[in-house]
Amino acid sequence: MSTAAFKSYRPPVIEPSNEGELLEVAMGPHHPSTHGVFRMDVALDGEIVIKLKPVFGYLHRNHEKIAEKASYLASMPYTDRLDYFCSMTNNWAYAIAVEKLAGIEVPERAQYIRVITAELTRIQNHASAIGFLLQEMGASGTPLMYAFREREKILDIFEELSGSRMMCNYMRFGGCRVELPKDWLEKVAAIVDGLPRFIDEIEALLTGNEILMARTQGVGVLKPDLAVNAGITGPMLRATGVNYDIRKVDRYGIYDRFEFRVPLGDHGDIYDRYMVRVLEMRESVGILRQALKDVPAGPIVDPKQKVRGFRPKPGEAYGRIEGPKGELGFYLISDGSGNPYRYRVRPPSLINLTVLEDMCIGQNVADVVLTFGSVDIVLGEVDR
Amino acid sequence: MTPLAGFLIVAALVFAIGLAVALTRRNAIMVLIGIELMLNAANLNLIAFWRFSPHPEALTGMMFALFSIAVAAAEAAVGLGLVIAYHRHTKTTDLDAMPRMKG
Amino acid sequence: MNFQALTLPEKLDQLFVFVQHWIMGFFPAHWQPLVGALVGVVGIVASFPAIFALTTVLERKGLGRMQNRLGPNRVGPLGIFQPVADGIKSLTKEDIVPVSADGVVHFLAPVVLVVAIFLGYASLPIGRNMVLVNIDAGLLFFFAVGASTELSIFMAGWSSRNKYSLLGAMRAVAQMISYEVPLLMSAIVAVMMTGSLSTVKIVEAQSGFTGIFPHWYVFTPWGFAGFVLFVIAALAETNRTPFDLPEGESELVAGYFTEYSGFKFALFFLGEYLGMMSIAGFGITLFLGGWGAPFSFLNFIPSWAWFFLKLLAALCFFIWLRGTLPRLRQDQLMNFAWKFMLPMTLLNLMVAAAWRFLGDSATGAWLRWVLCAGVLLLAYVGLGRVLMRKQRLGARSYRYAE
Amino acid sequence: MLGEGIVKGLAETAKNFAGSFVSKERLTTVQYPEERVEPIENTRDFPFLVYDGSDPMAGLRCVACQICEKECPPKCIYITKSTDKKPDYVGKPQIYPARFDIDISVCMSCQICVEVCPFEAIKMDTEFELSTTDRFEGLILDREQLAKSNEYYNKIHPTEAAEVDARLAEEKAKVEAKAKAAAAAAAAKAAAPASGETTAKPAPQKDPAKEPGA
Amino acid sequence: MIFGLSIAFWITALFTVAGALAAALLKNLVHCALSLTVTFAGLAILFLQLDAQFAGFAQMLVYIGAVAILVVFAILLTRGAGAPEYRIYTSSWLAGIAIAAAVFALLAWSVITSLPAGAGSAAPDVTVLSIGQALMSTYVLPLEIVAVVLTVALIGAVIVAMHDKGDAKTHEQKGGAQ
Repeated sequence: MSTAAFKSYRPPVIEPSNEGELLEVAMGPHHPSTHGVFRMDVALDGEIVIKLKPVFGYLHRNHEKIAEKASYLASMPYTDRLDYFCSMTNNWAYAIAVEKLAGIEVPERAQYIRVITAELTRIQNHASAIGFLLQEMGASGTPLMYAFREREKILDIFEELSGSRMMCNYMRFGGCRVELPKDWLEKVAAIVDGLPRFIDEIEALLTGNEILMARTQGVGVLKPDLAVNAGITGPMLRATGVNYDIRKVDRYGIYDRFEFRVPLGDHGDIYDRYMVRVLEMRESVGILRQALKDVPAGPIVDPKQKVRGFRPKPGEAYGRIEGPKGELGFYLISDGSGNPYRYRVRPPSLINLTVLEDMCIGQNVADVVLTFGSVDIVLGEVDR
Repeated sequence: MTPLAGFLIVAALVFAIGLAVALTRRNAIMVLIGIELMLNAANLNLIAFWRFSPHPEALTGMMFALFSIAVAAAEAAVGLGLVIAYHRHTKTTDLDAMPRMKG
Repeated sequence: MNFQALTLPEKLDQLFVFVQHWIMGFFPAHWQPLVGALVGVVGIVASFPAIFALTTVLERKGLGRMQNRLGPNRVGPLGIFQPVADGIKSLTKEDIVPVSADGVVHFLAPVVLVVAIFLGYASLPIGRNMVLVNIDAGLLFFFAVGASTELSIFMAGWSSRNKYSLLGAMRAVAQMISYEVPLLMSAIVAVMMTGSLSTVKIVEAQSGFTGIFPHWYVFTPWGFAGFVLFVIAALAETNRTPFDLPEGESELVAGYFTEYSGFKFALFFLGEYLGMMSIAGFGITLFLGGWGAPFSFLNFIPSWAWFFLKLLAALCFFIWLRGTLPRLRQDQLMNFAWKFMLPMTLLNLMVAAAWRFLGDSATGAWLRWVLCAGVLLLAYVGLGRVLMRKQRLGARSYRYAE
Repeated sequence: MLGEGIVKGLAETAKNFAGSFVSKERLTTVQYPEERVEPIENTRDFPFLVYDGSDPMAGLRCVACQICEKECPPKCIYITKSTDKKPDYVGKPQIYPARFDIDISVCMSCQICVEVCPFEAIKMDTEFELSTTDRFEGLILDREQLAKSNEYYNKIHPTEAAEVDARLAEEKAKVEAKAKAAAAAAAAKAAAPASGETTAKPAPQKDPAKEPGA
Repeated sequence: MIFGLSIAFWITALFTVAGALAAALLKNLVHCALSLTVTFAGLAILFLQLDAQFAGFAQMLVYIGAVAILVVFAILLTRGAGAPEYRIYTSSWLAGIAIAAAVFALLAWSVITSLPAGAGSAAPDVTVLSIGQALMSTYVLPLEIVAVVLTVALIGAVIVAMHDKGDAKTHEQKGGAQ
């Protein structure tokens, strides 16, 4: 790693002390803490980070270009693979964009099911994000395993619904793909009833833990103004105290019908990110309870909608939702043909990752790993 | 040769090697290593003399050695601290370069 | 001692001692000490790695159970032959030495580690009359030998010529040196009370009973505090969670043994667990009555069985901690050592001295108990509060936006 | 604040440790080859071709219209149309796939082919134990390997298959009624009564309003 | 038994001297430090052979456990570990060797020609208890002085080796400002 590459990046914040040269370590692309193939070129003075340059793109799959060559429908399964932890919300964001583009109405029942699946996705994503964060902290996987235990139930429910655990490919333009299986809502209700107990368990294990506090409080601090300027969204933004939740801002879908609160942190550090995720899980349980109460009968998909030969009018649309990781948006331009003229994803993982250097400089290397873990990224979405 | 002489010869050898290290090596840390060797040789002498003295119950030599160990540890800490401080300013631990950097 | 004259529990208790004497009997008199020592060494070298093997299964199964999974269960009944499979695997794996590594030092590091740790067992009493060398300065011997493990860790990290290895080794060495101080200091209370550095005497001093309860040091305020401090320092000394950052895989891949594979890696693994067991063994010796039974009516069970049961319990505790806690950061670890552990151990020394001089008069017994416990508790709470506040740590409340 | 959090955490793991011996909830492992989870009806894996009757090649519903080949997102379907026509199950001459390969090493199980198929000819399998030692050829399934009977389809996806069968029967009845009305005199037509559902689907232009898997 | 000394003595002596020689001759500083450790260990064993248990263990604890590690740390901190220097001896190495040789010759000559000491009294029964009592009675003043020396050395070493405090602070503040 040459220093020239560093110079092209933002100016360093810390002057290295003049003792010896910097230790330059490439963390990744094969490193146990990088969640996949991701590299951080770190320059260390002792164990203090002087410079950090995230290097990504190892997992680039040309998603956007492929989508411009494929039909609108054929891009739907690809969105599953962006953030492979939350295929349901990815589907929804893409569906919202296309529905805006083509002016499609979504039936009531489908709206409810979308909310239910999205909130389940949010819970399992936040749970695993906490698990992975603790994994970085060296908790030998126990919280991760608890998170996966609950996630497994949610994924099983998704499989029953859509046929696949992670690559659900469930939403369609104007609704959802298939009708609910028998007793599905009852099963979801049973799982939702078990969730508070799980969240209590995670909290008992972690929230009061002195070691976790010592490791996370005051570490990886992100200031609200920088967060807003950098376009950070999701729990990371709310942990800095900025009240911005697209569910409240856009009230897309039918979120205006549900009572829920948006938890906000005051410090913007890793502990706040953790706690905001925990509290959001609790709110999501509340939303699920409300949504499950009154799922209306009716069609699950707009019956006028064609499967083949879908050609929206020329125009453009940007559809966005509050994904578990932040604002997930799809920007589409149609030229009237069967495939989008331009297709662009606004990946929350990537944009949240851009402030990694700002959060890490001046910290210990060990905290880099934690800060990186607390951003909660999926490299499938970062690199696309 | 008596047993005492054996120990003393070993101590003398180690002492001489330590002296040679301290006098000939260029690196300041190596000089400290040489000094440590000499101190250790002295300790061996002390212990050997204590053991083969007419009154080992008096513990004098042994005590001397123990105190010497303690003081040597302090010496090592301070000496190495000096070397590190010197290295921070001059980026070298080379003794040949030191006179030139006087001042 | 005549074997025939003993009762059955006593016979069982002294079984291994008599086996040793029986084997020694085959040799001429001036060979006997050597043979006896050899038999003891063979016994230790055979039994502790066996417990190590057992511990690895136990650890993996226990962790699995804590994490709602099964753990290894494919090799043999309940997976108990897993270590055999692991051993065969590590023996047959290619031994990779990095090109730029320092071959000799790279090879010597695991050997030195295992040898040094085995040496530590020499003064560990694993049963009544069962200690390899009953030397006067047994405890000092253990600490002296334990100090040389640090060097082997440095050797491993430095010779690998890998930044992660080196960082891991430096962390490990710095951590072990820092925690050696509280480890020694917390052990000294037991030495003070016994008036001897001999491990055998320390155990014997705790072997009495009041009613059915034993006179273990852990049942006194200073003993309890010393025990807790000893356990914390021992965790750090053996690089176990929550102090396992020298090998924290999320930061340093595998720390100082990143570049080790095959049998050398197995040696490191063995060394680490042997170190854990020896330090647990000394913790038991110092505070938990060594090979003594926990209740007087359980005295019929052989002393060595008690020792190994206690050892197993200690290992289970280590595993339990590993399953629960995340790890600290390097600077926090050091802060903890110097700002919390050291003052607490120093205070504990004073409390122990006070305990000794307050005397054991019938009227003053409960008074000194309350006094010592109160001082320690007060110091613990106060110091903990101050440290937490200084780091601005604490529970937080969160606001909601509607 | 002084270690209570750690003690609480320890209690939690201890609870889970003890719980794993008594409660299924706390021991979620399924020991795969010996134990299996209950198959979920909607599970989808890789596509297969449905055939009616007993002869796999003769009974294929696929008419090689190549819609799935076009729509397939990763483009893992390879179809060659036949040059000749062969009588399908009801005797109507139809083009059939001379070659129908699916490279399941590329396939991403997205079910788009199933959704776009107007003929209910391609469905999703639930078979997942497909590992082979041949890395390239072994994972390209040809039409012989892909062809599975309608009974099999009914077995793995009963609800969905029942709906499909009902729809097909309805359409077939419509066609038959039309045929009867058109050619009442020509009663020689052999409406083979063998199996309940037939492949007879009318014009290929027919636009199935909705994908069938509801 | 060679010259009235056990084989164990000769083996240990060999290791001790070989370690010292290696420390003197090896190019790589870390190798020198590791050989130095061998010498320390050998000396500790020699102490044990002289029935000075406590001193032997103290030697092990202090030298192998602390001084060797300190040396190694110092080598790494001064970046002396990687590249062996081109020329490891000073310009005046010949004089140094000569002086060392002369000193050894003198010592050896005096050892060999001096009168045999009252050799081989029975092993003294030195327990840790007696050492402790001696430390607390006869040697209490030296003990206290050593304690003071150690404390001063500790503080001195920290001050000498510490970063310039001003520098460190500005770094932290800059980091915090981020």
